[in-house]
Amino acid sequence: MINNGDTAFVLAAAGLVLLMTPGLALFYGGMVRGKNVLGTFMQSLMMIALVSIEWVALGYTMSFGPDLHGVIGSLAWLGLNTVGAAPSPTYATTIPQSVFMIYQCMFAIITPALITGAIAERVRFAPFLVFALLWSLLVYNPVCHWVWGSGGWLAARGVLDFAGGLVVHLTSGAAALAAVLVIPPRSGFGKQSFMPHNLPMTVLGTGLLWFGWFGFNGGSALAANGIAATAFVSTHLAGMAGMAAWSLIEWAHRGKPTTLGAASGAVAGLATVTPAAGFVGPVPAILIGVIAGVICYNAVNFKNRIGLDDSLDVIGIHGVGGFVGTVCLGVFAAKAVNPAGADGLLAGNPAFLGRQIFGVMVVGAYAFVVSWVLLKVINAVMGLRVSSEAEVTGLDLHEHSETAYNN
Amino acid sequence: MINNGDTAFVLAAAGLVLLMTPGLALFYGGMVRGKNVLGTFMQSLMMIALVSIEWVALGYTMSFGPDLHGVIGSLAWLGLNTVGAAPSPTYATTIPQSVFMIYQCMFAIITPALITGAIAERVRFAPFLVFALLWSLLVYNPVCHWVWGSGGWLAARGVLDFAGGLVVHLTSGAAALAAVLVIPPRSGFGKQSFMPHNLPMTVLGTGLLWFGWFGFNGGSALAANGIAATAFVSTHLAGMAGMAAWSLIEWAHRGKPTTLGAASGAVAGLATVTPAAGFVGPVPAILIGVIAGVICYNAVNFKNRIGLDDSLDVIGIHGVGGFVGTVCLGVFAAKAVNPAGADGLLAGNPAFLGRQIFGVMVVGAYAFVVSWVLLKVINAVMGLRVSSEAEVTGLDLHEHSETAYNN
Amino acid sequence: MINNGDTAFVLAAAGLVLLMTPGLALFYGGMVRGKNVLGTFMQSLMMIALVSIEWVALGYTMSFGPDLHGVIGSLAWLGLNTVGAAPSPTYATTIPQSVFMIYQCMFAIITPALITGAIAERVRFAPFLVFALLWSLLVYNPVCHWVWGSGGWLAARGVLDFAGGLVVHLTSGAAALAAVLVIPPRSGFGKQSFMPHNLPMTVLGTGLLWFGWFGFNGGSALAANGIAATAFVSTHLAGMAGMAAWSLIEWAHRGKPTTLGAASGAVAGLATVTPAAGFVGPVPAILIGVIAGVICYNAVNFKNRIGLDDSLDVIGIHGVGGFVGTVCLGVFAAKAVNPAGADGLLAGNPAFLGRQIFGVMVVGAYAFVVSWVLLKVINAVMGLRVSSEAEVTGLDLHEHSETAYNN
Amino acid sequence: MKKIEAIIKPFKLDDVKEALNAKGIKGMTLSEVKGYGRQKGHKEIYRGAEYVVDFIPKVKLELIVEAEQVEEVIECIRQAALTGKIGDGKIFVLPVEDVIRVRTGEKGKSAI
Amino acid sequence: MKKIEAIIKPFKLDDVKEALNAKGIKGMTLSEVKGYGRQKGHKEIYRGAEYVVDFIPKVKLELIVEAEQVEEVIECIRQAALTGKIGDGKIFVLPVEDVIRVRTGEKGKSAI
Amino acid sequence: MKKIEAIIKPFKLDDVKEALNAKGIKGMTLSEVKGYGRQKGHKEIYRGAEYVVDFIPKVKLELIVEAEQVEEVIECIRQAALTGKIGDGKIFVLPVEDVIRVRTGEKGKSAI
Ligand SMILES: Nc1ncnc2c1ncn2[C@@H]1O[C@H](COP(=O)(O)OP(=O)(O)O)[C@@H](O)[C@H]1O
Ligand SMILES: Nc1ncnc2c1ncn2[C@@H]1O[C@H](COP(=O)(O)OP(=O)(O)O)[C@@H](O)[C@H]1O
Ligand SMILES: Nc1ncnc2c1ncn2[C@@H]1O[C@H](COP(=O)(O)OP(=O)(O)O)[C@@H](O)[C@H]1O
Repeated sequence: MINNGDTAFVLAAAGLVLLMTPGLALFYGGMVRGKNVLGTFMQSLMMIALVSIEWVALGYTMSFGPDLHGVIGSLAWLGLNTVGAAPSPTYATTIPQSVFMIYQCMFAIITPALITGAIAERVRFAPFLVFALLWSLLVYNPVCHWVWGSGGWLAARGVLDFAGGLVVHLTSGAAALAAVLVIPPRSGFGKQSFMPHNLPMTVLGTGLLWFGWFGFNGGSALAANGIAATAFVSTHLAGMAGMAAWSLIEWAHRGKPTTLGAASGAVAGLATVTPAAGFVGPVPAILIGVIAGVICYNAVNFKNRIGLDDSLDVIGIHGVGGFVGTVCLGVFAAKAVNPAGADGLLAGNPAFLGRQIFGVMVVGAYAFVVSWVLLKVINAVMGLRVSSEAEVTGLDLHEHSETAYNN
Repeated sequence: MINNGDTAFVLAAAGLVLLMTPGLALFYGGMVRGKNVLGTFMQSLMMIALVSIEWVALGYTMSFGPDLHGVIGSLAWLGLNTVGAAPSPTYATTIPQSVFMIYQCMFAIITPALITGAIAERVRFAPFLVFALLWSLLVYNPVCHWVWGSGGWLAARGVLDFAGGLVVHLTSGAAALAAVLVIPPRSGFGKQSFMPHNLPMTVLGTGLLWFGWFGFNGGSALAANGIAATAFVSTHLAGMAGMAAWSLIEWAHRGKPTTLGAASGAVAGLATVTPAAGFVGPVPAILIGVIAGVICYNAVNFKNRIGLDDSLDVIGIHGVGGFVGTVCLGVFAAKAVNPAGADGLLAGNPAFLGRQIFGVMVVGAYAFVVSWVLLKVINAVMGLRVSSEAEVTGLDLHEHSETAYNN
Repeated sequence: MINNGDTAFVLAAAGLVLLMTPGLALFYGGMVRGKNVLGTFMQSLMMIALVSIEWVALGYTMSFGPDLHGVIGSLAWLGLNTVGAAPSPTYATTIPQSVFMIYQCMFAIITPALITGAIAERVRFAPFLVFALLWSLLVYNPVCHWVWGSGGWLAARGVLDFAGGLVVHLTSGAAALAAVLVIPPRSGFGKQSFMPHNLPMTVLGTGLLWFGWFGFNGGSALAANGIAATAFVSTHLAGMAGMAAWSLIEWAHRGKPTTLGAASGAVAGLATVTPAAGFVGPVPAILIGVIAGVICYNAVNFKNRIGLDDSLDVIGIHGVGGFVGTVCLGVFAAKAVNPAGADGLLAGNPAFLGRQIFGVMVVGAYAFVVSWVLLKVINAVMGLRVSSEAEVTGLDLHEHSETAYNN
Repeated sequence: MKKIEAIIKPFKLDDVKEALNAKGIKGMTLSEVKGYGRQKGHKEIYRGAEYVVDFIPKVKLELIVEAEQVEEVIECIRQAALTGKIGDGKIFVLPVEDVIRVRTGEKGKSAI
Repeated sequence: MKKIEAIIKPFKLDDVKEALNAKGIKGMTLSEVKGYGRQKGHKEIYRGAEYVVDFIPKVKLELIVEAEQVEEVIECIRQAALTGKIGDGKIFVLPVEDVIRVRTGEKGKSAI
Repeated sequence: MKKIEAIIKPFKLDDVKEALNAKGIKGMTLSEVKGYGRQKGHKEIYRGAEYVVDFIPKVKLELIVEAEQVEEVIECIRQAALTGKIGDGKIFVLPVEDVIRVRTGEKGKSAI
């Protein structure tokens, strides 16, 4: 039966998750040079159109439709067939199924948008759209089904992911790694410094992301209940702990705590706690945030040393965050917090940690390999990279015939 | 009886709709030149003060107070007399009437703010405020009563408008047309290009508008139920479809998809689905979005050809959107989706389409004529246009003694 | 028992109040010079990390834990011990206690962030963090307990504060006064003009603050009921009335209504109605907004005349607003509006006004004295002020090794 | 060869550019500057206080032209930039010793 | 007539303007530039990596003055702009052949 | 002493700076300008309409050098700034009568 409080809650959460995509566009857009800000925006924003269409046509049924061998949803709900105002008997049984569908749509939108940060300032718009579409079909939807779909094989094995550590962050991080290996660095990389053109924009984006993350994680309880409360609290605490940890380590390491560091640490904490949010209490959430800040800071620095042009650190923050968070859940999960969850290592159940590590390996490897193949093929057929002349001109003018700022 | 879930939902929605006014200010402000951004902001923001006062004093009772001959609400609820925490027996019966009142207030605020885009960069602040006040009293409140008021004559004739295709978008679009006819174009219009001074600001505004629109359309169900779900889903899908359609047509027509085009298409889709949101399923919603993108793109281009200085395209997007959406509702409405709605042309009921067209004609004509007369009179008495010297200086300095950016 | 509607509402409200901190960062950041914007951001943003940690460790139990002699909460809930998904029997009995805890956390975060406006552009980051931590422990938590804690002595005396006129605005305003007396003005103060570097940023911040304030005041009902409706309506009406009043008085006094004036008036109205929001009807709310606009405008002008460098007017807006609002509540409160409230002067109960004045005196004096001592000590030990060279360079580079804008 | 520097009102830039174009002058460099002179600055209001802002936005044009063109170019700019009100701007003429086109290495007149 | 170009530290602009004003110099044009010289640039941190930014914000003043005023104006600017620390800036003097006031068409000294 | 003004493509700035550095030239001032010349502007699209933007972002370098260095500096800049495509920019040489270092009051060559 429909519960109005739950429906209100998940609708609000869906709105919040939608807002994360412009939030991400601002977060990323502030970090690129002024000639690439609109191009960077477009890569995120256009996911709203592209993935929403894909989702209502195919994605929802592939992800959540009646299970086929644990691997994928059948096409029974093609084009939202039978998906209406009545609650699903399987998912989120106290809210209209259409609310569950649109809430999940917002997750499918932001996931490929996350990838764009890795290859910022150098990718052509059209081939990127082709990639994003195929990636949604071949990576996002299957993994989503495995982990969250009723009957999904990873779910059946007991792998847990509260709000998208595997489905969202690890898949996009693995794709980012593939993309950085396939697409050469920005010209001038390693010699020039590419300073952020507008850090206040990045801070604004961080604020909107944090705000939206309450919907992302809190809403994943799919009801306005104690689990939602647990997830909301964990989210906030891990975000703030990530921010604190990154800032302190940077202060110690470089002598100054930076604004971008604080923002990065916050996003690292928020991303890392995502798989665990509804399954752990406040103290583990803080620990997860601290771990996220420390590990992601080092991952980003390590990347700098090995010379990967993961321009806006998708691997180091989302990939590593999704990885670390899913494993941490294996350590910190406690049925005392959420009976629908699991007991982890610290609750005396190392087997669950093993399952989580297994989940990470499978999803990471699958997402990486498929992404790499997709990118290689698209690159061969269409050419993913802008010309060096276009790179000098900037994406805004070259790909969109616009300039961001005029006076 | 008060339902807490519904109350939570409509309060959240009211907050979201309020946020649309600063969102609109940013959307518009990014498109004007840097010397007019604050003036453009002020025209929207001050509606919060002006219209809120008008609404609690007179507007609410004129719009929703006890009906007088189908034409206007009586003054029984003057100054919110009797409007308190108890639910109304007529409107939104599961939430405090004060919640319904404040939710509707937010609609009354943004409607005149929409008009300002048509006459951006050239109108004096004081006479515009006078216009906005009189327009709220003489256009918004009556039309609101006709369409949404209990006993309103258009409602009685079966004209439907879920969340403001007629009441908000068509009235403001018709007023915009009148304004563009009364107030001469910006100096330099047709010779100079007036490039947007800050497109990221416009993109941010679009994000906030989209987010807010979930409250605007979803909240118009006035309860967190299946209708709200339908409206929420339609809103998102039409927004994304408008974005996709505008971008594709622009890509085909001009060779590049632009960021401003994507934003414009999104707003066109969102505006156009507004009257239909709670009455149609997802597939019609997508179609409405596509239709919106295509028609509004052409309307804006047509305007360019005939040389109207509808500076930020209020006619082409909101006027045309409100018109098209209301008519589309006549085509796509289905009682299967919302039993409280109607069956449209495709459900075998051409009569309903006729009623919708009638509604569009009446509201469009009424809003245009009254707006035109008001503008003519105010122009004669106070002079709406800034001096050409002030136009060179910019509204910010001339009207508000401020500059937006300093270093 | 947990009510899902109430839980959804307070979770949404908590998200909204969190958003106010980045909103405040933008509001303040737009008003400083471009070389100090990130430093200004950081002073607000880092409160999220610092105060959240303090809150879960100590703050929550000091503020709301089992009462010790009316003065402070005991340490029974140290580290959120026993604070989980079950509702508290004392506070917000229809939502998980963890929701109440995190909602209150957001208030504790923004309060010290408010202070930073008074001493913008000249304070070192590290000593400010030390001050903020000690201030939270020694000022915020005790005052919060006195006023809102079960058993708090001011609450026991019948002092009312709906959403933080005393606890948030007066404490931060009093601390701002202390800070301005201890920390010398910016160099060049009185000779140079420090024009806001980006007013659109300030307007955006205002929009986010207003939006968030619905959560701040509306959410303080701790349930989605009629009181929430009352608080929501009062908040909006006082905000708009403050905006209108400030704009009109400025128009009369200086010849032009400014954008910053409108924003300042709105914030003044919102801050001033905060203590009264759930206890007064719409007409008193409008009056409170008007009073706020008029008095705060004059307070800010008065400060200009006496040469205090309260850089972004924390005393004149938040301090005076908290003061005036709490006293106004003594005048306008009516049990007819909220039976859990009180009758004020106009309802024939001057004693309640006396109690409110007493509350203002006690809290104002306490917050001022403790803040002053803390600042003096920290200044002596660590030095609060940046060097004059660093002041020339700007906080962004000097304290954070960053620049906000590059091209 | 001479360098002409013209400080003009920003909204006159399009007119000046077109006038120069009509004369066949196709090369110039432009920058945003702030001017201080007889033209009074404007008043700004900041939270109820008034401030006078002295410096006024102007556009500076720099053109290298042949010596014999100087008079003509000056007149052309002057007419296009003229509003007759204070603050219309100034034109300065400076000597130039050499001009080099980066792309070709050409020098002197042919490099202009 | 001479053109004086002074590159100074931005926070000294108000002082320089007032000093020139006191000398009766009422016309000048100002622009934001970036300087490179002995003054060391600053370090910025970007996600844990350090970068050195070489160019430092400066303000450039351009004044046309009569030849006999040059010494006095230079000294005036120099004193007002002086902090004694590296990076205080430079003053250049260039010859000017003519000055025209757009508004009136006046030329030479009377146009300054 | 001479003043060298070079208008170059912005993305060549780092190369030019390094080349000058290698030659021991350690002082210069830079500003953002917009150029108009043979290089065609670009097309922008605004809500379905096309506009041509004529002015193209360039960077202007100003260097005061000793007269004997002029040739070498010009060549150095030219080579570092060269792409061979239209719009590579121009270099102008102007006479300078005096240079003063604000910090020390030094004049002439030693102030460069
Ligand atoms: N002596 C000068 N040196 C450099 N620039 C000057 C000088 N005098 C005026 N200017 C520039 O010319 C502009 C117009 O000068 P102003 O005195 O305001 O008007 P007008 O030339 O019409 O009398 C100023 O804003 C300033 O940029
Ligand atoms: N040769 C030069 N040509 C042009 N500008 C110069 C030259 N040398 C210095 N400058 C300008 O003067 C500023 C100050 O010079 P710098 O060498 O840093 O300090 P100082 O003059 O005190 O030794 C530089 O930032 C630059 O803008
Ligand atoms: N006569 C001129 N005076 C001043 N600047 C010029 C002149 N001609 C060209 N420029 C500057 O040089 C830049 C390059 O010139 P352009 O004609 O586009 O290319 P090229 O020099 O390769 O033929 C222009 O953008 C402009 O900034």
